[in-house]
Order: sequence, then C-alpha cells, then structure tokens
Amino acid sequence: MRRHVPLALCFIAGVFMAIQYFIPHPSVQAWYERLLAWLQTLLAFAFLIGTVSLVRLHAHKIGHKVAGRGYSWVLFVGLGLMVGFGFKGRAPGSPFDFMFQNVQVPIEGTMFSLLAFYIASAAFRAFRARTLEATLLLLAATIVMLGRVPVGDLLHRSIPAATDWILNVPNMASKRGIMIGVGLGMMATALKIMLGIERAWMGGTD
Amino acid sequence: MRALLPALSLSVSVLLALFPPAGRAADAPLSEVVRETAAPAAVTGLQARDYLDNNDRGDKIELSWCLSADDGAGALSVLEYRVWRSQAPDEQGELVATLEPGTAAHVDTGVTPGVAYYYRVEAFDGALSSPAATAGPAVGRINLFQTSRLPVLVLSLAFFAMVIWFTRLAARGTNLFVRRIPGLNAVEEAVGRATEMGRPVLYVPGIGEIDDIQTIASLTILSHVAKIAAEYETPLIVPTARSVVMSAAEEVVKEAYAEAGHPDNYNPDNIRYLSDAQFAFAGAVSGIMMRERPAANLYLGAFWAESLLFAETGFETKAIQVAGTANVSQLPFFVTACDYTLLGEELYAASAYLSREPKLLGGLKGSDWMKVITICIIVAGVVLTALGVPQFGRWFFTQ
Amino acid sequence: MNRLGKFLQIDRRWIFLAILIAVLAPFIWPMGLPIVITKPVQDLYNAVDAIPPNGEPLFISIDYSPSTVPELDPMALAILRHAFSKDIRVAVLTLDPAGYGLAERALEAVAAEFGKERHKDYVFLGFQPGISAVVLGMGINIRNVFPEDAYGTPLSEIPMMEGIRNYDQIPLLITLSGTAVVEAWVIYAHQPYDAQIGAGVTAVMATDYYPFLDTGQLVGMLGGMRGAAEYETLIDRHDAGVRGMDSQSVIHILIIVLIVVGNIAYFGSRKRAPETAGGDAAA
Amino acid sequence: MNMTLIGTTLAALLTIAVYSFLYKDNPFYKFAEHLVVGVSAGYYLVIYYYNFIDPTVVSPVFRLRIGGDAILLGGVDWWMALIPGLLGLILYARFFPKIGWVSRWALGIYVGGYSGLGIAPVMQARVLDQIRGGALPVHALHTGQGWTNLLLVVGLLGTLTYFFFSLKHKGVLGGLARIGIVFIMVGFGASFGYTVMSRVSLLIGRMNFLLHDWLRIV
Repeated sequence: MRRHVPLALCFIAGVFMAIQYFIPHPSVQAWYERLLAWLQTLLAFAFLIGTVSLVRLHAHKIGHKVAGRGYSWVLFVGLGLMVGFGFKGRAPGSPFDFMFQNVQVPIEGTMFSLLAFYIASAAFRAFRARTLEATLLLLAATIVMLGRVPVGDLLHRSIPAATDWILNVPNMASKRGIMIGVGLGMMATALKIMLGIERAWMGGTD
Repeated sequence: MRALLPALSLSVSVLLALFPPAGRAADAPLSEVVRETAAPAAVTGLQARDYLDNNDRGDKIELSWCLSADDGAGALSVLEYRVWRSQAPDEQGELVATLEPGTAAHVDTGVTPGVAYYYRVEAFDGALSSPAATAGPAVGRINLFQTSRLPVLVLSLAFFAMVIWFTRLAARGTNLFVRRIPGLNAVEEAVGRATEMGRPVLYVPGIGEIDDIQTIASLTILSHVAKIAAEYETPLIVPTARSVVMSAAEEVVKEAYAEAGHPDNYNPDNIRYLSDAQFAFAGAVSGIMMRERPAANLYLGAFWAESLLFAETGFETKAIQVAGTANVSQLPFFVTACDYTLLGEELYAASAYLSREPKLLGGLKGSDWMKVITICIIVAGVVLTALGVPQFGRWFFTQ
Repeated sequence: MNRLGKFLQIDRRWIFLAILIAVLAPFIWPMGLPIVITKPVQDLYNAVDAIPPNGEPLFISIDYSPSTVPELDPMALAILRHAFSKDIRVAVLTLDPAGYGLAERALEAVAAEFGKERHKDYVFLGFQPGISAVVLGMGINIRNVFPEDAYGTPLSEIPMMEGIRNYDQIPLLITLSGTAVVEAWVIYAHQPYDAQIGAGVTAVMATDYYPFLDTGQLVGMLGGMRGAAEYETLIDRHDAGVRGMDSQSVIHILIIVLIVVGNIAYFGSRKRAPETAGGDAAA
Repeated sequence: MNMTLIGTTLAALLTIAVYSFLYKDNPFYKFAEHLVVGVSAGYYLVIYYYNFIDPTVVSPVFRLRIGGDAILLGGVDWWMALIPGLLGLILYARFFPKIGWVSRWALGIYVGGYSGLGIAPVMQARVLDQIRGGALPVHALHTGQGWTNLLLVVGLLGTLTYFFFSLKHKGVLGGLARIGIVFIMVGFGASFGYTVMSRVSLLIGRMNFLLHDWLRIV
C-alpha cells in the first residue's frame, strides 16, 4: 500500500497521458482533458501545504522570540490582508488589486531589474580571456552587445550583420544540440519515473 | 564499437518507418470537368477526405482543389468559390460554404460521422458559375490513431527499447562505462568545504513544479547531497518555490538522514517553502544567503531569470557555487557566475551518476545511443540530399 | 598584490554605482546619440503616414501586459502621436486583459495632448477575450465582436465608426505585443482577409518575426526599445524610447569597457599567482 | 490625497527599499522581502481557489445540493467532481504522520501524469523538429549559404558529441567534442550579450516609474 499503490498509480497515469497524444478519439480526449483539470486542481490544493509550512515557520519565530521576528509579523500582515481582501472581491480597483498592483508588482519588478546591475558585475568579473573557449565567449558577448545599440552602427557598419550571424549560426547550432540532448535526458527520466526506477519524489530509494 | 552496428541497423529501420513509399490519398476520385462558355473555368483536382485533428469526432471532411484558371485574371475573375454537399452523387445538395478567391482548401465541419458525402465546388464570377467539380464519397470517421504523429511514436519506442535494454543490462550487473563529468566532484567538495568552515549548505532545487522532469532529477541529486551533509553533520537548507516540491524534498532529506544514521539531526525547519512568485522567491533566497551565510550554494533544477540573482548574491557571500540546469537560456549566466556548471543534459546524467545506482544509468546509455542514431539521421539527410534523393530531402525541408 | 591586481578585487558596488549613473544621466542630460533608422521601422512609419486624415481609422491593438511596458509603451505613445498629429483617426483595442488599463491610459494621455475628441477622432473599444475568435470575427463584422466601445456606447452611435465594417475599411492595424499574439493577427487577419498588419514587439521576440517581414505578412515592425527610439526620431518627438536608447548605449559601452579593462588588469597582474575557479570552469 | 498617489508612493518606496539591497542587506530590504512573500502567498491562495478549486470541485458539488439541478462536468455526473477534491484532500494526510503515506497516492498520479504527458511533445519539439532543422543541404559550397549550412551541421554534430557520455573524449571523438564546446561557448556569449538589453530595459522602466510617474521630474 505504501510503495506499490503510488507506483502503480504513477505508471497508469503516465501511460495514459503518454499515449493519448496519438489517439484523437473523442472519448480518450475527453478523459485527457478531465485528468488534466484534476491535476491542476490537485496543484491548487497542494498550495495550502506550502502556506501552512510558511506560517508554521514564522509562527515558530514569533513564539520563540527569535531575533528579527518583527519581519514575520510583516509577512503575516501581508498574507492576512491579501486573503481578507481577496475573498471580498478581485476586480480592478478593489483593495486586492490595489495591493497586487502597488506591492507585489513593483517589488517583483524591481527585483527583476536588479539583473541589470548583476549582469554588469558578472561580466566584469568572469569575462577573462584565459582560454580559447573563454575568449570566444567574451568576444561573442561583446560583438552582440555592440550590435544591439545605435553606437554599434556608428562604430562599424558590419557590426549589426556580425551580430545576426553569431545569433543565427554558431548560437543556433549549439542551442539545437543542447536541446536534443536535454530532450533525450527528459524523456529517459520520464520513462524511469513511470517505471518506478527513479522514485526520489516519494522519498528515498528503498 | 560493437554496439554501433545494432544502432545503425535500428536507425535504418527508423528511417524506413519515417519515410514510407509515397502513395495517393484514399477515397479521392478525380473531378470531372465540363466546359461552358462565358462562365469562369472550373476548379480542378478536387479531393475530399476524412479530416483528422486532435479531438477527432469524425465530423469533419477536408477538401482541397486547384484554383480556377480565372482566379484573379481577366473579365471572368472569380469572386467566390461555392461548396455544396449532398448524400447522392448527382444531387446539388446544400451550400455549405462560400469562400474568397485564392482559397484552395476547406474543412467542412458538422458532417455526421459514418455518412458518405459528395461534394461539388463551383467558381462564381458574380453572374455565372463554372461547371462544378465533384468529389466523393467521403466519410468522416472517428480515428484511433493520429497518423501524422507516427514518426514521434516510432522514435520514442525505439528510444525506450534502448533505455530498457541498458537498464536490464545494468540490473544484471554488466559494468556500464560513463565518462567523468567535470563539475560533479565539485558537489562533494562544496559540501566538504562548508563543513570545514562550519557553515550550512544551501540547495535550491529550481523553481519548477514537480511535474518538471528537471525537478525530479534535482531531487535525486538532493538525496545524495543530503546523505553527505548528514554524515558531515552540516546543516542543509532547502528553499523551494512550490508546495509539492517542498513536501517531496522533506521526504527525500528525512530519508537520507535516516539512511546516514543521523535521523535526529534532521531539522524540518530547514526545508522551507518561500513563495510561488518568481522574484519574491528570489528575493527571499537572497536574504537567506546574506543572513545565514551558507558556504556552499548548489543550484540544480529548472531556473529562469532568477539564476543570475542567485549566482551574484552567492558570489558576494563568497560561497562556492555549483549550478546545473537544462534551461538553455539560463546556462550562460550560471557558466559566467558560478564555479562549476552542469550543462543541460549533464543535469540528468548527474542524477544517475551520483546515486551510483546502476539501474539509473540505463537512461543515460539509452540517450547516448539515441544520439548516435540522431547523428546518423542527420548525416544521412545531408548526404542523400547532396546525392539528389528528393523524397528524403522533402521530408526534411518541408515542415 | 600589485595595483592592477587590486583593481580586479574592486568592490562591486562601484560597478553598481556606475550602472546607476549610466542609466540616470541620459534622463537628466539627454545625449541624443544619432539613431540609424532601419527599414522595418521606416516601412511602418510610411504605412501610418499614408492613411488619409479624418477618414478610415488606424487600428492599434495594445496586446501587452505590465512586464513589457518599458519596451512597448514608448511605441504606443509614438504611434499615437504620429497619428493624431496628422489628424488620422484612431481605434484602440486590446486582446490582453492586463492591457486594458495600459491602453486606456496611453490613448487618453495622447488624445488630451492633441486636444482630440472621443468618438469623433478616436475610440477605445476595450478588451474581448479569445484571441483568434476576436481576430477572425473582425474580418466579418467588427460589430459582432465589439458591439459597443469600452464605455458602453454602441458602435452604431459613434460617428467615426460609420461605414467601418471589417478589415476592408481598416487601412492598417498595428499590434503591440510581447507574446505570440502577433502571429494570430498574421494568421487570422492577414492570411484570410488580406488585412494590413504592422507590429511592435519586444527585442527578444523580434528575431522570431523577421521572416514575416520578408514575405510581406507584416507591413513593418518596431523591435524593442530601439524600434520605439527610431519611431520617435522619425516623428521628431524624443521621449522614453530615445532617452532609453541613450541609457542602453551608455550601459552597453560601460559593460564592454569593464570587460576590456578587467582583462588588461588581469593579464597585467598575471605574473603573480594564478587565480582559482572562474567563468570557463564548464569547459 | 487620492488612492492613485498613495499607491504610487507606496510602490516607489518599496522600489527604493529593494534597490537598497545593492548597497547591503538592511531593514528596509527585509521589510519589502517579507511583505512580498506574505502578499504573494495570499494572492496565490485566492487566485488558486477561484480559478481551480471553485470551478472544478466546489461549484459542481455544492450547487447540486443547493439548486437541486444535475450539474454536468465534461459530460459526466457531478460525483466526478469529487475525485479531484478527494485527491486534493489526500495530500493533506501528510499533516498526520501516521497516515502521511496516503498522500503519495495523489502525488503518484500527479508525477506520473505529467511525466507521461511530456514524453511525446518533447520528442516532437526538442528532438524530431531539431533534427529536421539541423540536416541542411551543404553541397552548394560555392555559395555563402552552403558554408553557413556546413557550419550549422558541424556545430550541431560537435555539440551532440560533447554530450556523449559512453566513451572518453579522445581522438576523433575528442576533436568533435572540442568543436562542440567552442560552439557552445560562442552561443553562451551571444545569449549573454543579447540579454543585456532586455535587463537594462527593465531598469529603465523602474527609473521611469520613479522619476516620471512618482516624482514627475522628467
């Protein structure tokens, strides 16, 4: 019951989802759509598990008077407000939407934009012409960077063309090769999961 | 090299399955054409056949024809095409579609499955209709197999056969050689260094859901890392962006601690769910790096734009960093900012290699020989096109 | 450690500061670096320019969401300004639910700038769900898909929409998008109805759509912030695009300079102890 | 003060709080970090409930009891809607250590279902389509296109060889793998350089927000 049932369910669900791709029969497709909706619903249910873990961790911090527990209160206030507002209404202009637009969107957007700084510091630190490979990486990056801005055109007429060439030839060839390898790795792993060979997802390998 | 022969012969049989001899489509008699004066020229080559789509209810019939010679030309210029459907060959039937000039195909939806239909297509110039081209009977059927996907099925089955074959070889104890993967040893070194410094290890299994195969591969690696950390008695922090991944990671780590003989050292507070929101998660992980100062950061799994946020923050805290992802777009950032990076497929290889479980190596071997077949197909395609074998080339270049 | 070696160990916060200055400086002192106009942008400009004033309206579909605003908003503003300055009527719609507020804001702002009147010079049709259904539906009759404008006025009561039935009466439709919506417009509006489609897309998407330009499926295209900057240059009204391009140029050059200086310092100091680990570790 | 101004000011202050992390970790950043973790958790809780749990489980099951009409879900009776609900509840078994293992049943369906789902599309898009795209005509070497195609084919074969794990990279194999890694590195460099612009666009967007939307100085 503890090992065999989940593995059997895993196998059955996997085989069905794999072969439905080849069977256009409406009854099969109806089951496919139904199962897909179930899986998505399952995920929605699962979300609560994470939230419970989050709440437990921070309640623990507050309860044990851990340093910095004030921030745990901040977290609870944010969570409480969103849930409270959310079940009242989610239309544009509602408090729920206000919080989303003026708290979550700007913080996440700003975190994302930190990458503009990090991309510069990473380039400065790591782009060293130590080996042939590192030199090529550095040169390709530099040419493409130049080719993307007006200054590149001013520097030399052929820079935009060189940029296109790098993107469309060596870049394309290597991406394609990596993609094929990754695809095969994914398929092999998926098969091993279905057959119960790879079962880390249920904890351990016994 | 002995294994090369079966691989070659397999690739030939795959090729044969992929390129069956060309044949004419079934139930598609050619149209008859009668010429009249003053009306536009009739369409030619009308064919009607069962249409197959993803959710095939058998209620669609596909028509195709060659345009009327007067389409877009002269005084008899075609204004529209009219499609009629009937259940007897010589009836006019009902008008099911009027189509713009330049249209040479139509899918008639709403036919009853299993009933034979006849079609007539006329070109109309605003005053007169051309003689009708006719086709039929055509029957809409509920199909059990999507024929256009045959190559996918053949290749997948061939691949799986190889994976299972190698897995069984391994289970019987045959020694399968796998070359050393640079960067893999770094995983153990990193944990060792964190132990020396008396600081924790941070393991981020990506931000993919557990349905992402990369996440599963990452959990297998996590199991291995957790065992080493348990042996060294080094704290292991695993922040996750998905609830289910957190549950699974808990199981994996708990079990690894038990196996290493230190079940009491397992601390559930170190397996943390943070946020489903991509950058809220990234921000919170950056906070962990800054405040808990892990000495080894392992990023293995599915990553997107947050990759560089992690790697640069981790660099600032002077942690030794090992990354691996199959998301090609993020590899450049890991390669530049981390100490070691597992590239693409190496992530999957690592999960098999590190667990040291021979059965898991079967997949790696299988995909290796699939690569040989892939290379053979590509080379064959290139060579045959150069030799002017058109059919092969057509399959390649018309998509 | 010699001086060059020390430079390599520079606190990276100096680099952050340099980036911050590089992005801000052009806001305060616009440099107006010359911007070369590329053909796809010129083509789109010409297509808009050729629309007769006070006649059939230019349609703009604002199909983007907040995450791509920095790249696509400047395009919307520039095209709207171009149209209104030539007294071309404009109809705006959106196929992205998150685009509603963005579209409304851009349209109202530029309309106010040029003193344009709603329903006479411009109309906002709002959002309709179902991308391909909307695009196909507009080919038959716009009123089937958008029976009324975003504020509930029936299309039949809007003077500027009189006689506008389908793509035959739309001289040009421009879609601004960071996703594959552009393809829907090409496949469902251009192919079956021969609608004239122009596009403004993010820089990342632009490479995917070049093939459409060669075949004429797209009249013209603006790619990323740079496309917006070129359009702003053409209408001679510099704004976020050109300003952004100055910042882009400065930061790109700054990063290249950092790389070059970093390498000079590295090779200058290399006679000392070799470093451990690094960017080429994967090789 | 109107709501728009309050909202913009709040967003601006939070933006600055996040940027302060570039200098060093500090209370303002910690505040923003914990706030967004809490807010996003609440956001997803609400969205998941209304987008998935309500339409697939709660509505079909409960509307039947209240209204008395038979509600159909995909052509099957309402009790079908109980299945995802039960599977979802099974997941919560993990909160009770004694029956925690039951949650694996639901997890098994989930993991297996998605593993199977991925197989054929991956073969199609990542393998088959790439093989088709990769086998280019190279015989016309008197043209530029011929040489370009040759490079594309060689680069692809080299990259594939690099990811060949069954043999040591020596001899011909080693040579091809070396060509592969050269192509891979050029590709990485190109991606890196190509991404700079979109990241800088995001930064410009935030600056525009601060200086234009909030402070209105430009």
